[in-house]
Amino acid sequence: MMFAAAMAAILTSMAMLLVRAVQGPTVFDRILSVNAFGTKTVLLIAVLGFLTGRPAFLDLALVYALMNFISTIAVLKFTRVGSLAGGQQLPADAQALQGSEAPPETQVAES
Amino acid sequence: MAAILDLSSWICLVAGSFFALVSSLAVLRLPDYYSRIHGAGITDTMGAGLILLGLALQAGISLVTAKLALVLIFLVLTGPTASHALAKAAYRLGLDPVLNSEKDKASSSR
Amino acid sequence: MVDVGLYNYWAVIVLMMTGLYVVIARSNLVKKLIGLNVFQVAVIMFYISIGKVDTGTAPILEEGIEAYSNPVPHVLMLTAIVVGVATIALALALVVRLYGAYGTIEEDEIAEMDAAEEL
Amino acid sequence: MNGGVIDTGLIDMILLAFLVAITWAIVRLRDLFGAVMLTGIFSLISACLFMVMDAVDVAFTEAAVGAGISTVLMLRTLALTKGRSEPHHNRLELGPLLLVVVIGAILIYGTFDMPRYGDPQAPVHTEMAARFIEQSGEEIGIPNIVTSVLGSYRGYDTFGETTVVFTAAIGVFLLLGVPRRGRRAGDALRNDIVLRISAKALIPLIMVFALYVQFHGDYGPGGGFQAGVIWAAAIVLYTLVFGLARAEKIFRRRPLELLVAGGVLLYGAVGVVTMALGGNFLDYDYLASDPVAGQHYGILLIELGVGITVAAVMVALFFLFVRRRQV
Repeated sequence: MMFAAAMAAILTSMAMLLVRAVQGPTVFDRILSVNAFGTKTVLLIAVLGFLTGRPAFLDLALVYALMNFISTIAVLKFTRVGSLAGGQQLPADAQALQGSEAPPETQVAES
Repeated sequence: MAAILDLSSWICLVAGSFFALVSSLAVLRLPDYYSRIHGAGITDTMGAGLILLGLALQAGISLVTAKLALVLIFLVLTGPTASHALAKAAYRLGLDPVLNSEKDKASSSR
Repeated sequence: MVDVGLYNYWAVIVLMMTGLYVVIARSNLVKKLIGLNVFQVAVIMFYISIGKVDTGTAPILEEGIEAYSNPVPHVLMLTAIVVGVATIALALALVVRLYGAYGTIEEDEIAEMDAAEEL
Repeated sequence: MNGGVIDTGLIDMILLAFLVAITWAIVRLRDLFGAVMLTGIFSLISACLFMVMDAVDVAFTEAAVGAGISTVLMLRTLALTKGRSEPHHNRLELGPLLLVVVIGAILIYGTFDMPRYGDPQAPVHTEMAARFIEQSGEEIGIPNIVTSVLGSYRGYDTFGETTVVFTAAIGVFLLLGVPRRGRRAGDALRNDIVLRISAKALIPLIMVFALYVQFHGDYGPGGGFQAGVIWAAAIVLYTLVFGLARAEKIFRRRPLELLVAGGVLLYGAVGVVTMALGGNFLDYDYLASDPVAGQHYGILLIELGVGITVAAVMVALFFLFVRRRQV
């Protein structure tokens, strides 16, 4: 019963994070929501194991925690320097801040 | 004894669920990015900690509890690091916090 | 008991078709690949839905458990996911090379350039 | 621990509704970066769904692959192509929409002949699967039926899949392998001491965990595919935090290329050895005097081969994408 309540709470909070991820407005809000969503997923897996009576599959929760961390770091590295491993600051980075409502950019041309 | 364990585990689960909800509500409703990071951090500490503790109390001393502890250690290591990196990256790229008054704005100039 | 009935299949078909729509209608190559990814996960989900058994649990043998879900779709889809990421990586590499050659990843702009070259 | 299987149908429906909502947002969003982020959430939710549908091994793989590696590769491609948002407006295209609606309607019409979700009497469950569930415990001797089927009953198939992964890696090598001249800039996260210290603590933990997943795959969820990706993820993290130059000093190009092929070769070699011992290709019964022990050895070896190839391919792919400089 308590597991079901915890599950309901986790699902509700997932829904709220989903709204934040879709709304943005800045790209960082999306990254933050994805990261928080990953933590919620870890909790969901853990609770689900107990809910279904086979709690032995917690290895999965560990993988989620780990992958969530790595993708967050990768995303941050991407937004900060415009690449994943080394590279110079791109002028396009400023546009990352404006979110999806920004007017379409025109700097697709070769450089 | 079993009843006490059960009761405390339920309390932990309910409290953890509450904190998880509050954290998500904070991410959804708080006005600017930096305060939302603060909200998201609640899940990593109180939310995950209490829920995993509650589950561990249900499982008793077993391999499952060891795995739960491992998950918790992992979350405790990665959560704050990710939050720190999130805040730092946004600050470096020039995302300004929403501040209350003109005075705050003046004092925060970089 | 909540009877899911055929809802699972319908939701999966909606996902599949949304992915297909993105692949057909969008001209940005990365967006197309995102659509393809959605389509792929939907197909995988379809197979896994077929494998579910009401009272069953994960197909890992344990004392005292009688019903297990069907392991065959799991095996097929497990390998499909890894192969899927390998092929997506190949497609992304092609996108990178196309950008090197044309300076854009918009399909219609690439087509225009090709047409201009042929004249 | 209170036993008793609880119906998870409601959780399944809620998660599917989340998935439909997030897909709709992906279609609407013009910001490509945001779309990739939403794809990350999409992958997390779908992995939860796999878990709800009892497919623990699949959820494991999707978590490692979908949320980790493919997101990273997509982001890197966006960085390389300077793609931020789609230039066109997101109006609904009527032609494709019509096509999709028609195909979808036909498919939905087709589902009415299908057994309902979770029906234990459905034809898929009564023939082959029933035999695997009943016999694999005695024939193969390991608890994880998925690993038994993957490694032994359908060993040819898995060999094929491993070869496909290998071939895809060759393709990417051909497309991106040519080194490009350009200036090597400093690594931005080098000064971030918090990140560096926690990465130092995490990376060995991740690698040990990958080994556990590799060799515990017979008894629980896991196996070569998952372990390979997790191992690669540790190296991805190292590269992200300490920079490509340092990572390439440790994981040199030549040994990495040898490992990409080596895993597939190990898999094939097991097959050849069983033939030499008098059995069929990949017939592990002949690997030891006791057939069950032989099966166990065989699965351990081919899982190792899969793990080596997948790990090496993922690391090589990541390096190729990162090494490529901005045009």
